Amino acid sequence: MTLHLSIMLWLPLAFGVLGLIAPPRIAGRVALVGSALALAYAITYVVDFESAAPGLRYLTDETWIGELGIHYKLGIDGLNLLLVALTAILWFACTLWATLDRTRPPERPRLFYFHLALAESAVLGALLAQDLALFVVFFDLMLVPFFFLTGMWGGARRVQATMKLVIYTLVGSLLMLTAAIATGVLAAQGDPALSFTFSDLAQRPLEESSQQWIFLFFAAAFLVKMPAFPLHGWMPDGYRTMPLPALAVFSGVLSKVAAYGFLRICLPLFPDASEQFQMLLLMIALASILYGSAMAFTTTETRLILGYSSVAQLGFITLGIFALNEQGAQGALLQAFNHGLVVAPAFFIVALLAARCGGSQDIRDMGGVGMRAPALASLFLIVAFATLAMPGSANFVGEFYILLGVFTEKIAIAIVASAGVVMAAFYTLRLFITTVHNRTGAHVESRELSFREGLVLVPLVLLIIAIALYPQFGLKRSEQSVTAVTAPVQAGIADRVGPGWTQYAPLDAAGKAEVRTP
Amino acid sequence: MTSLKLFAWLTLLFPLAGCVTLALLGRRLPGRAPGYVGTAALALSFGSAIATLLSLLDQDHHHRQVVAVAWDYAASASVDAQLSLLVDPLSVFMILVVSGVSMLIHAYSISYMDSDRGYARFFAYLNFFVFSMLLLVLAGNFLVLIIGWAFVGAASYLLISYWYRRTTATGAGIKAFVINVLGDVGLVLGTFFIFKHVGTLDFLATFEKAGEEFERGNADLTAGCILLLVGAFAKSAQIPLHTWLPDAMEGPTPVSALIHAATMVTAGVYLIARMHPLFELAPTAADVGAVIGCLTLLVAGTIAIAVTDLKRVIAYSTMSQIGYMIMAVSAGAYAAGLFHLMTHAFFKALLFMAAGSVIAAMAGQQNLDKMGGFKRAMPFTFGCMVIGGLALSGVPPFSGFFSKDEILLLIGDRGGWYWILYVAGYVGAFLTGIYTFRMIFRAFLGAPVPEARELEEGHLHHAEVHTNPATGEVEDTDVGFPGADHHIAEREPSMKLAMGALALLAIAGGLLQVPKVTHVIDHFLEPTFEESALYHRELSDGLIGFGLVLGAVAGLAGIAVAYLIWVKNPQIATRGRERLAPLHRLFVNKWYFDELIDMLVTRPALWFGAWAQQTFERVFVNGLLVGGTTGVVRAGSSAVRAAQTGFLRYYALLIVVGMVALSLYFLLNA
Amino acid sequence: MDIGWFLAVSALIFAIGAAGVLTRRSPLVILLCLELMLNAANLALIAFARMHGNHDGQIFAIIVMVVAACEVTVGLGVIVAMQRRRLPIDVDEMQELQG
Amino acid sequence: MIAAAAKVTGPEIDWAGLSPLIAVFGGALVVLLLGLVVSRVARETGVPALSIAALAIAIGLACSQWGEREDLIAGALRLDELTLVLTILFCIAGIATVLLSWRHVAPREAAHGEYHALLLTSIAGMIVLVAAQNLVSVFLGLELLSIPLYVLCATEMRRASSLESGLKYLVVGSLGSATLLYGLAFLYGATGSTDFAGIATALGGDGDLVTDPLLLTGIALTLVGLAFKASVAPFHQWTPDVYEGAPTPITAFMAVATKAAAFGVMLRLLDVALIEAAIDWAPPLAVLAAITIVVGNVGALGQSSLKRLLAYSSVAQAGYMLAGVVVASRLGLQATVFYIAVYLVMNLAAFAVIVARERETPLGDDIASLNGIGATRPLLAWPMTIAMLALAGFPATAGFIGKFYLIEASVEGSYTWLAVFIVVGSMISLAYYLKVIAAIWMTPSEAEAGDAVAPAPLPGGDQPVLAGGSNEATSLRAQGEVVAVAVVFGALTLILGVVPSPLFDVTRDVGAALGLL
Repeated sequence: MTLHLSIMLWLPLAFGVLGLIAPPRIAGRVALVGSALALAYAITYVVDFESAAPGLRYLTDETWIGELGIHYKLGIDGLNLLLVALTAILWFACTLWATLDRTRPPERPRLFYFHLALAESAVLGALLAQDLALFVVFFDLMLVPFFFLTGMWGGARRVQATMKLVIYTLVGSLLMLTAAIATGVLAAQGDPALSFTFSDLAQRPLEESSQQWIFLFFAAAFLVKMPAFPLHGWMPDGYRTMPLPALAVFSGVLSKVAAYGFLRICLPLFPDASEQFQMLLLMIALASILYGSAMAFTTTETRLILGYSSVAQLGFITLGIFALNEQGAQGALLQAFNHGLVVAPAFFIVALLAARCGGSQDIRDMGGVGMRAPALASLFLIVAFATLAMPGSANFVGEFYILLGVFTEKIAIAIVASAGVVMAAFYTLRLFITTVHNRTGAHVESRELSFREGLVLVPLVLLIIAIALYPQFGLKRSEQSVTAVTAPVQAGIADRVGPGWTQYAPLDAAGKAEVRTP
Repeated sequence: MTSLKLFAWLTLLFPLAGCVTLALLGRRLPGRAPGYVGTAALALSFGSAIATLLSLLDQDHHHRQVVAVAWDYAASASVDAQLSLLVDPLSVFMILVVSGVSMLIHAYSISYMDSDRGYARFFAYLNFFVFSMLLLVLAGNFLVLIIGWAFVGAASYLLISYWYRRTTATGAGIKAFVINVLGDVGLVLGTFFIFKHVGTLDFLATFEKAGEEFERGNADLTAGCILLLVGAFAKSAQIPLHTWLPDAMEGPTPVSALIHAATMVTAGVYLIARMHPLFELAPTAADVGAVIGCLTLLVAGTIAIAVTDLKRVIAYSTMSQIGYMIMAVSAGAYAAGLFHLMTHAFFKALLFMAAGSVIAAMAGQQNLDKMGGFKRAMPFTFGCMVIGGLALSGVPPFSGFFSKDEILLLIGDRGGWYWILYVAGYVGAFLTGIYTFRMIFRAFLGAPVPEARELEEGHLHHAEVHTNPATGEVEDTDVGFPGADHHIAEREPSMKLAMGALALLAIAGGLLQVPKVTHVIDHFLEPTFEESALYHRELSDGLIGFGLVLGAVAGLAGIAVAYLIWVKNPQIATRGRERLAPLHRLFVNKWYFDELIDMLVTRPALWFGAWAQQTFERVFVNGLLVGGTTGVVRAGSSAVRAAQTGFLRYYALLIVVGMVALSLYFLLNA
Repeated sequence: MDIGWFLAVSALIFAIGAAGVLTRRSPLVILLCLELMLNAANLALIAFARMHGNHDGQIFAIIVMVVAACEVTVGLGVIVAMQRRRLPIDVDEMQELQG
Repeated sequence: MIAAAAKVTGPEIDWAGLSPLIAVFGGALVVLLLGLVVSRVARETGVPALSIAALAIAIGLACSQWGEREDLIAGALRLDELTLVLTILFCIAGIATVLLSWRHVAPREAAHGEYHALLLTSIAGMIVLVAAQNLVSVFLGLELLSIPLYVLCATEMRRASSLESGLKYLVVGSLGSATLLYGLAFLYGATGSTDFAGIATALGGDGDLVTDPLLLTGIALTLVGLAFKASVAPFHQWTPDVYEGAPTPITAFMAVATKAAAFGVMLRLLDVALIEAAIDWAPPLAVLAAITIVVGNVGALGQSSLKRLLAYSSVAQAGYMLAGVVVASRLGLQATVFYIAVYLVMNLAAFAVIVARERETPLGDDIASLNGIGATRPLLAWPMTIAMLALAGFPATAGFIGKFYLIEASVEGSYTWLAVFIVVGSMISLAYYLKVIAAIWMTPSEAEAGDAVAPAPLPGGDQPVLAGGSNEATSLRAQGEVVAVAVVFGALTLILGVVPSPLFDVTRDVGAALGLL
């Protein structure tokens, strides 16, 4: 029972509030300190996390609302460790970016940084929460600051965009609210003590019928937040108009919280339903991969290319999760971390490119930046290669695990999904070439990236390289928890009758599928 | 033992170090310094490769397979992915060839790229490529192999689009990269099929387990191997994944020499050789490889006769030569295939260097039609070209002769339907002779073109304005294409040296493995292929004799034909072109492979994208999902507000109605 | 005499009152009709009181009368106020508030 | 004879138990008298101050009696936690209303004394209503609460819409109470008792009474009457019109207090007297709740008048609360009470801001009046934002906890589909609540945007002028009390969202008081 997690969780918000009363000039720096401290905390967690031991670290468990059985329970384990680190890293980077942006600093900075900090606290809360109701609280709370960030500091048509974004994503979250409450209530039937903590809920499995609709409600929430095809309607408008720091963290972290939700909630609490709807989710994931890629290589707006590419990437992550085996989940988790780490700098770079061609987001106006900005070009190259999951990058390891996991479960899907890898190569390089290479665009005046911009970008890229050299770092830490999560579902799968058409079954010489019997 | 591992790592790390150094402070280095740094790195690498060889030879003949593990790369969830190298005769053979040839080409590039603004960048890329290639051949398990595999793809992409202001170059780059990624995916899926059974990624462990896990002809294994072949084909430009290679000639000539002739494109050959235990268990897959290789060598040969771009001729000849190798290793002639790989590396690099020299003299112009009569202007280059050509067309006693013929001998020895390949091989040899010397004759003999004459006077021709031969758009010399003052082999010692060295190797390289006389390669590679059934075969003297003669004849005949058509009386060529118009069109258009792929793959994908973009997104995602729901809600809202008329009596009415309804409900329920 | 009859009558009155509220346009008449409805309830109450033989119903009825008086008074007050402001004394004219 | 008369003994009355009621009534009388004083100060400051005092005293007395449970006046009224907590809520609402109308035109037009006296009387009526455990006192309380409101609605006599709303409310309201009365009569007829306990025992006595048409009709008509007061669809239609027409402080009062009273009596009547007949009334009530949720939320879309918007939103909220009543369980009861309290807090904050802006801008209660106050008037912007987020049910606000509680109750009472309706309603509601927030933070104020944000043409062109008193609009008079109300209740919304435990303790006691389950 320690306070560490609570401190880390509320630090950013505390500093954000401080920033509200601080003079506007230094509001940004105050918020920066907050996120820096959170980052320091995160680093210490990652460092002294001994992977061998299972279970939750730094457990905090207080009763928040006894009558409703809601606990203020926080904890870290292999599932959320890396994502917490990712959150801290990206928020620090984005806050730094915003504070260093001398050309167009946000007006009304105090509010801006307050909302940014509030968002960080909310996200950390959602990741750390070990109580279903608490998770829901933070999950919905995440949206509030982004509503303001988009609506107040966004670009053109920001109000409509932010409305669409919030309503669209909250539709899912509210369904999830009902589902969560139902989980708690139905689980508590019989014994009076109502409780929403994951540990208790895991003890009291629901019967299959209620598992089903509850699972679907949760899935709706998570799929919208990711976003997954065809629930990505809010994404284009939102991505077009969001202010850059917000966008970077939104695309980098919030989508991962959804993926994390699947791992943390759906698999362990609704194993039967997870197995039942495995095919549905796999299909959605597959559709997201193909559709996202297709959109990414036809659209010409840089932000949307990245946006749709994340749709595809999140598709891969979902695919891994619903392989419902250890490899898939491991890959999904690693990939979640990697994608967050990669997409944020990508958005920064895209913003720099836009700044270099008169604010246009359209790749047709860009080109030839690499000539005068070799450093920017090289950074972009590395990021691009990581984005397309070039072997040798940690992203590749993630996708390798994901595909391997799916392959062992549903071979056909794995093979189709791998088409997404090829498409990724195409649209990512297309983005790189049309912006950095080729003839210089009409209104492009290419500048090397300034020291300030480098200050944010270079460390992130170095981090990408580091994790690429040693992805084991992540896998090792998550392995224990992932096994714990996938085990119950695996148990369910084990007594499945025979392989279906997509079911992997080793073939004998005659080419007949031999039925796996446990 | 440890020294062996150490040297292997060093071989790998020197190029990497060079690359990083050049990347970080290359632009600060003066003049040609980056070139020297890069070359030095390669020299060191080559040195340690030799050291590796020596310390491997110290090992007892049957313990020459050493695995060097650096650290756990991604080992969890019962996936054993370590960062491990496998040092065995095969990999050592490969690193020797790769680092050796690369070193020479680096030396050549020192002068060739001298005038280019991106000098440091060039050598950084080149070093990175060599590092990747060495990683590929030293890989100790599938994951590392795939990494190296993709890295060389990336390097080749970077070098193809090295002159990145050329839209043709960037286009060629992306094409090459995407096709290579396709290969990677094939490799990955193939790995899955195999991993699924053997449960390990490590090569040696896999080969051990393969024996008991798979019975001969297991369907999964076959599928896996075929997918591996997809990877091999993509890298080695085999039909139908070859279309990127000709376009890759957009890169600077040394790049073509190094990557697209000597080293990278032979990776497929290496892969099949490395996986031979699996392929021998999956004969079907092996046969697929052999057949495709055979097809490629023929198709490429025919195209090479028709195209007029100097570098593309060589590129297609590369394709066809790799066809030989793929055919060889798939058919079980491992040593022969690798032997040909080596000799081909020598003479093909040589040919490209010579071509580069000519192109330089033509100030970037690559069209054969515009060339001619360089013989007197560039005797040295001419000499090299001829040596390379003879080796390529397999004229005794040049290296190509021995290597190619050994392949065909072993295939012929397989008997059965393999005799088709056997025959096709000799047809290919004949074609080789024709197109090789067509190229040489047209470039060097005949009436000297103005550029040649200028060169004879001793001053080098410069185009006043450089245009892209493909699109005709004016070159953007910002990125240094093709350089204000460029050099040709005649003048530059470093280039001369590199070409001279390769020339000697091209001549004498064949002596390593003369049938019945020397068995250096056979013997050296033996440990790798120890338990291979196909490896140890004794050929009948008759077959050998017949084969050697036939090979020599085929080559010489080709040369003779070329001489007849393009030197003796050139109108034959024109007449032939009219006579066989459709055939010629087919060859010139490269058998319409580009068009085919465009129709089958690119168009549908783009169409789907456009459809998703314009139709689906608008109609379904925004229209139905978003618009639909909001529409319903809006309609409801307007309905409710319409009901809110403001008429008092209307409200009262509604209350009464509601009241009645409710009471009725109650009464009826009772 | 059967309680049914009393109830029938009271229901009838209630209905008449309701109908009046729905059909008449003058607030005054509407107030009268409301009175009718209340008194219908009173009749029912008294009848029930007799039926059950206790006095609660009758007390209830008396209180209702008082309340009804207050209601009407207030209503008249409002109507007077409207009259003062020269507003039309017609419920159908009152639809400034709607939507 | 005289002696005999002297012998007559009325029911024994516990004055202490009645004390809050008496305080309010007394306050009303004193205020009425003070209103006749000549001195302007005495009228304009003394009267409000005195009424606040009276309400404060009532609150104090109510708190002092916490925990006592007894019948008053021969069982006509019931003193228990439900009565007390609602009494407190009414008084709080009353105080807020007095503060909001401190400088409002309404009390000046209808002399201060009468205005406040009526307000206090209405509160007294509410107290009677929620304390009532006898059909007679139910009706009495209802009328005592309604009749003053009819007048209060019409107090801005110079404004046609005010009178209109008054008369509409009167007519429709009387119709409602007539229906209720008829229903009560039938209940009495069916059970032979006007006493809740008596009714309950009668119902408990023999099973077949539950299906007696007389009883059923009675319940139906009673429900209609109560539903009308609680503005449950389809009996809600008076709500938007009356809310819009009435003086804003009175709107606020009606929105929070009347609804609270209606639900208070509903809880007592249904969960005590008619609990045995739950199988009869629960299902139809659930349907009504669903309809209400949908109608309210849908109707609020695209409203440009804040008062109207909140009127519809209050309809929707009534639907949510009804869900708590439907399940007829202890949890549901507690959830409803909890939500009533939360709802009061949220709405008062919102209405305070509206009042303030009515005076500061010529736009009246149009949404445009909020444009850009995020930059100019943070003290108004934040409470409004919080209130809207809370009404929409965002976490970290009291609204979220309330909704959570209600959903939990309905799921537990196996009315999951109703819970789904609640969240669907919340989804729709986002559209208009967020629109308000967007106006506050994301739309340039008319100061910045110049005449870009012209006052939208409202029904009755001169309405805004009279609604808010454009005479104040020109001179931004200080209005500390209004801002204070806004800030206090805004803060309260947030605090209850984070530390709701005290409120939970109260509701637990209430649940125990009604002692079902």
